[in-house]
Order: sequence, then C-alpha cells, then structure tokens
Amino acid sequence: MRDSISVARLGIPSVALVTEEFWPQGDFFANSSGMPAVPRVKLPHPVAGTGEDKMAEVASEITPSIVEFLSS
Amino acid sequence: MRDSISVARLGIPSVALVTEEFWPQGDFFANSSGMPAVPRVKLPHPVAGTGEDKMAEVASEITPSIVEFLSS
Amino acid sequence: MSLLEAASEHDALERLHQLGCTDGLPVVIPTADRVARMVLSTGYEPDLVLGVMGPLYGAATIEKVATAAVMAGCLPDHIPVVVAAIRAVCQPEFDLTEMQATTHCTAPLMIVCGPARNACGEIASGFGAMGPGHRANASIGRALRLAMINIGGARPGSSDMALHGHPGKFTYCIAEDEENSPFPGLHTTFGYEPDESAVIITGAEAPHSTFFTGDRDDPASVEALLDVIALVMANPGSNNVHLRNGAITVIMNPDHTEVIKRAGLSRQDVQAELASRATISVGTMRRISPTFYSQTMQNDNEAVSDEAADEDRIHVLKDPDRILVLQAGGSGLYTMVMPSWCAGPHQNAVVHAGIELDQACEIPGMNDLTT
Amino acid sequence: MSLLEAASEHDALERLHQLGCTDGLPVVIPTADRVARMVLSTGYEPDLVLGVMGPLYGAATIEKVATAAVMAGCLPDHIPVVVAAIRAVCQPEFDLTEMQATTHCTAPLMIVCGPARNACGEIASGFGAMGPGHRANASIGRALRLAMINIGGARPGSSDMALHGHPGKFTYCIAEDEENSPFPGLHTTFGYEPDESAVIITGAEAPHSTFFTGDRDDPASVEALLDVIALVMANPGSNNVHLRNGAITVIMNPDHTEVIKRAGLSRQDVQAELASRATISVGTMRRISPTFYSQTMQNDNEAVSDEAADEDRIHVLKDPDRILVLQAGGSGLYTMVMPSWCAGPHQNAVVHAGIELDQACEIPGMNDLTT
Repeated sequence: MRDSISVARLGIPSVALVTEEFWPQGDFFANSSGMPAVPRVKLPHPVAGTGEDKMAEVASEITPSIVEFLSS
Repeated sequence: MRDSISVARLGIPSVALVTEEFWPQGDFFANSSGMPAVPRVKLPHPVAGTGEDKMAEVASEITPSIVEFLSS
Repeated sequence: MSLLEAASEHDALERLHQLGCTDGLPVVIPTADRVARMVLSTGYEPDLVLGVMGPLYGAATIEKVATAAVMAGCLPDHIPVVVAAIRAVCQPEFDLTEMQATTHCTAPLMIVCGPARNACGEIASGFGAMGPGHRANASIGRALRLAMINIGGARPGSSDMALHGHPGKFTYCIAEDEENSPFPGLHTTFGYEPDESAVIITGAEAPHSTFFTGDRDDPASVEALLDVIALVMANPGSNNVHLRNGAITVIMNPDHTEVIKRAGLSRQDVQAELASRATISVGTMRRISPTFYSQTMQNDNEAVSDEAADEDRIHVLKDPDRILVLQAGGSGLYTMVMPSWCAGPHQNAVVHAGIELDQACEIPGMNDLTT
Repeated sequence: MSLLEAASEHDALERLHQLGCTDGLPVVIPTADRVARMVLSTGYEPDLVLGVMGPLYGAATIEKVATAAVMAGCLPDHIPVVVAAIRAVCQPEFDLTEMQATTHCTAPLMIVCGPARNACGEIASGFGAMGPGHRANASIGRALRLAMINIGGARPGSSDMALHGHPGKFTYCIAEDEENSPFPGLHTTFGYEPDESAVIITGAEAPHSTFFTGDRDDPASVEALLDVIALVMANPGSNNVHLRNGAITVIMNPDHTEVIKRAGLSRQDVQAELASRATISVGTMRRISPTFYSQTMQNDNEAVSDEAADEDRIHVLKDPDRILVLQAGGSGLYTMVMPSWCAGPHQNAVVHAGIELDQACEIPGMNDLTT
C-alpha cells in the first residue's frame, strides 16, 4: 500500500492490491498519506498459500479492474 | 522455606537453608505463615553451580548453626 | 478493612504507588463507593471468601477482589470473569503460592470461552488480542494481577523472585475465537457445555511467535505446520524441556487452523501429533545441561540411561491433554506458543472455573461506575 | 490542539477509552494544566517537533509527547527518557510506520543505560524488571506506546495488523544492570561515553526464557551456556530464522554473566560466539518451510543452493553487532532472549538516542504533578 502511494506520488500510474482483511488498513494509509483516492483493488483474504488454481482465479477476476485503473 | 514451615508445624525440628538473596523472601514466608521465628540459616548467594570446593566450604561453615538449631 | 484518606484522587494515586499497591501504572482509586458498587455487581456478599492467595495467604473476599477490579479499570460487566479467575487460581492444583514466589517468569494466562466473551464486555479474540486497545482483556487480566499483588502479597525482589518476569505479568487475557474455529470451544474439553462460559488458566511464559506459511497445493503443508510448532514447543531454553510435564499453550491464527481443518485433524489429533513430535535429542540435553540433565533424568519415567545414544529423543510433554490448542488472532502467518514453568507440586496443572452470568442482579445504571 | 471537556475525571477517562485513545487501561487525564507542567519539565518549547510517527504521520511535538507521558502515569523525572525514546523511534532506520502496521507481534523494547537509570526515577534493572511493580519502567514504556497509538495512529485490526501482539505492547522498558555487569555500558558500544545516558531501542518479540545452570567445576560450562542461548536464538518459529538479518536481544542474569566472566569473554566475544553458533540446518528449513524457504534463499547472501545437503547449516544472523548483550534481572537460572521482526526496509535496525539530563530546568515542586 505504502509502495503504491510512493509510486503514485512520483506520477507513475499504480494500483495497490489489498486483501479484504487489510482493506481498512489500506484506507487508513491512503488517508494519512493525503491520497485518499489512490487506486486499489480488493482481493479475497487470504491469497497467499491458497494454491495455484485459486490464485489464477483471483488473478483473472481482478485483472480487468487493474487495467481499467492504469488506463484511466 | 515453605517445606521447612510445614515440617515445623508437624512438630518436627527443622531448619531452612536460605541464601542471602532470598532472605527477604524467607522472612516474608515466615511472617505470612504465622511462624516468624522459624529457624533458618543464611547461605551465601549463589550456592548452586559454584563448585565442590565452595559447597564444601559453605557446608562446613553452616553445619554448627544447623546442629545448634536442631538441638535447642 | 481500614480506609486510607487522601486530599484528592491524585494524592491517593501517589499514595497507592508508594505503598506498592499498584503495578506501577495508574489505577482507578478504589473509593468505598466504587468498591461497594462493584461488590453489588457480583451478586455476592462482600465477605464471601473465594479462596486464599499466597505467599501472603490473604483471603480473597468478594470485597477485596472487587477492589482489585476497580483499580484495574474494570466495568461491572467484567466482574464475573474476574471472580471466576480468582476461584480458578485459588485451586490447590494451580500452586499459586509457589508460582508467585518462583524465579521463573511465569504469569497466569486467562483464556475466556463461551458466551461470557460477549456478555462480559466484548473480550477480544482477533487482531492484537494480546496487545493494547481492548479494554475488557486489559482490565480483566490486570484485575487478577492486582489481586495477586495486594491479596497474595507478590512484590518483586522480596516475595516475587522472578528474575526478569515478562510483560504478561501486567495483564494476560484473551478470548477464544470460537465462531471461526474448526475446534469445539476449549471449555468443552474440560466438561463444560458449549453454552456455558468458563475461564481456563495456565501459568505461562510470554508468547513465542511461530512463523508458518502454507501452500494449499502441497498436501505435506500440515506436516510442516505441526513440525514447526513442535520445534518451538521443544525449544531448548524452556523449562518444559528441562523439567517436562508442564503445560504448553498453542494459539493458532485462522489461516493455520484452516490447514489443520483441511487435513481433517481434530483438536485431539493436533494435541497427539504435537506431543509426539515435540522431542529433543539426548545429545542436545547432554550438551546444554551437562550437570542438571544427568541428575534429573534419573527421576524421569521416560528412562534415558547413561547408555542412551545421543540420537535418542526425549518427549518434552508426557500428557497431550496439557497442550491447550485454540484459535485466536487475526489471519496471517503466525501462531503463538507459550511454554511454561513446569515446577511446583502439581507441575503446572491447568485450572478452570465456570463464569456465572446470571449471578449478578441487573441494576439500572450499574455499568456507570464512573461518576 | 482542541480540548475535550468532561464533567469529571472519570467521565473523561470513559471518553478517552471510547475514543480509542488509551491502551484499554486507566490513564491519568491529560488536563491542560498537567500537560503544561510536563511540557515545562522537558525544558523545550511545546511545539518543538521530535519526529513524525506513522502510519498516521502525526508530528510528535513536545506537547503531544508530554500528553502521552501524563496519560501513561509518568512523573516529570521520567520525561527525559520518553523524549529520547521518541527521537530514537522516529529515526528512519527504525521503520516505525512499517513496524506499527505489521502482522508480526513486535514491540519496541527500551533499554536505558547510564546515569539516567537513577536520575530518571530509579528505572529497575534487577528482580522482575520486565514485570509489574516498577513505576518508572512501567510508565516510561507505556508513554512510548501511548504516543504510538495517539500520535502514530496504531489501532488493532485497522492500522495495527499484529495478529496477536504481545503484552510488551503495553510497556516494555528496562535498565541495564551496569554496576554488577562484567561488560561496559551497552550505550558505549554505540559511541556514548560511560557517563552519558542513552536509550537503545529495538523492535522485539516478548522474552523467551532460557534455562541454564552452571557448574564451576566444569570448564565446559560456558560452552553449554553459549549453546543454549544460540539454540533459542535459532528457534525455528522466529522470524530471525525465516528472514534473517534482524536484531536479537540477550539479557543475562548475574549468575550467567559470571560464567562468561570466568571464561574471560568480552561482550564482543559473546556476540561473535552467539552469531557463529546460532545456526539452523538446511534440512529443517526445507521441512518447516517448503515453499517460502526455497523462494527466499535465492536472495540470500549465504548462498544455499538446491544442491545443498540437509546437514548444511545457515546462520540466523549475518551481523554480530545486531545481538544486544547485556545484564539485567535477579540472580538465578534464566537468561532472556528476544527474537525480532526482521522485516521493513531496514530489517530491524537498532536505534538509540542520548538522554539529556541537564535540559530540564529545576522547578521547585515540579515532581508534584499530582495535585
């Protein structure tokens, strides 16, 4: 989240991937960094350790929104 | 210390061996058990792990007071 | 009970610090009025004795326990858990006097199970439940400690001989995350019904963080999880390894219990697996404890003679039932393992007491102790 | 700064609890008057900024730090240590923002060295120094935490994502037992003069108890002591083993430093011995961390290729200077080892700041904040 904010500050398009469980923390960082609208995409929680199939499924679900954010 | 108090309660002569560092705790137990005068002999601290020679020295120093307590 | 007088609440606080009646942090001044209201909220008579607390052998009356609870910052909602905790630690099997006096760092860890978790002020079982920010956890755990100080007489360096202690000696109270756990409530393993409430208490070290990241594609993931927990249980510094037969607490986060659940293991299975895997080699014991080990092993059931090979392994715990396995904490990479003291006549027995939720009378405005 | 109003101190306390401005325990209400007097005792202007505390990125002004100190129960005597601690944790190398936000249980452990140990309210270094009963330790450690909560914005489950945390997140402050230690003051290893004072801070797990009983007749006793400490440092659950390159704190009791002293070892010798002995086998890492280990080892300097043998050993720490070795605690059988978090951009760097004892003006009656 913090990386994404730093990159966005440099004017480089960025999207933070944040799991559901960490969404409030993402909001917190976005607000405290003065960039409340920094683009972020919600992932299910947990992702790590859930296996190849699940990760592929999550990836295909979220890719469109990432592309949308980066091209807008 | 607590063992010594329990034994003394049964009317069996007993002496607690208490190292210097634990002397205040010994006093505390003696008082809280209602036997403030329960016999105890002060050892240097630490005794454990200080080697055979040192332990033999401590033993010979304190034996007379233990005998005195038990025979009085 | 004699009353102290002070010109202001802040003078009173300074006085309580000077008398050694606090843990070093600010307390709510236990005025006669506040204590009386806390007593009322217990539903018991003030002079009812819940037990005797060593090494001072003070009688833990409802009034004295209520005083500790007020000082700790408890609300009346919290008091049923405090009363149960006092009952639990006063059971002879807990060896409270010896535990207060030992040089080991041990502190009573309170685990709250059943509906009391919500009824007694939302005792936290999730993110940061062992840290700051949860009033019920913080003040309930501290009430037990202040009772141990003021009724039991524990003072550092004179009656409490813990070499260093640990910060769980300020407060150490969590709830089980029953709703999201694959295991039945921990209290049911001690004979309580699921809809009853209980506090389970064990003398514990501070938590040891245990890192594990699973892989759903790897069926051996559960083996790795059980192995790393067992290795932490068998850490060569803990008293469990040197004295054996104590109790060990294992608090798993939801991602780790998910691995257990997928493998189809029950709590009993986990206890048995951990007890069987938590071992240390004879060679390591000979190396780290050349004198003490050879003396103690002579008394040990798990006969390891002088002829044993260095590769032979010794079990750290004899009784799998003394491994408390439960879920708490946020979702992520860490499980917490609390080794223990293991000494005292009952060698770190786990105690428990039912929490009575219908004992207190409902009194309008009773939770407003603060005016 | 806007002021809250309340009808009584107790209403104010409830309000602060509800706003999430406490750690869950009672605080001294930071009235304008009390804060002003605490500010005065710092000897600084109220709007001096000591640093910025994430994740809220709040400015740690003297006034806000004084507010945290009042709430924590500090006396003006304690404030120089609190000011130094804030300066230390605000250094970029400490990665405060990341540390506050992590899922690991880490908490800043404060080690106070030099004359400030006595000048700032008798900060305990003996029996039970990490437990209750020492006001200076308890309230100084807690002042840092309340600043991290209220200036830094750490709240469990939203900004502070520690899965469980540990009780040292309430308060975690000890002094070094310099007088009885065979080692020079720990602060001198960071460039301070012996008669200067400093606070050394490292993000740490809760203490892990390490049992050792020596035997003066056995010259190998020191080997056993170093081995058991190294084994606890290399405990397979800790982040140090999985991420490496963090910091580890080793707090030895006087009986254990006596063994070190008899063997003629300096602090640097002990650091080097521990760094060299604290290893874990490749086989164990492959077993407990099948996925993560193979990924991380590719980035690791200590190249362990896929062809490494299971018996090959990996060092847990790369830098012996990141082992903090000091004496504290009562005399007996236990040393305390605190593993650490190891992550963040600076991978658990140790920070420090000088404690200014001549900064505050002497004001008669200044220690009487309590009226």
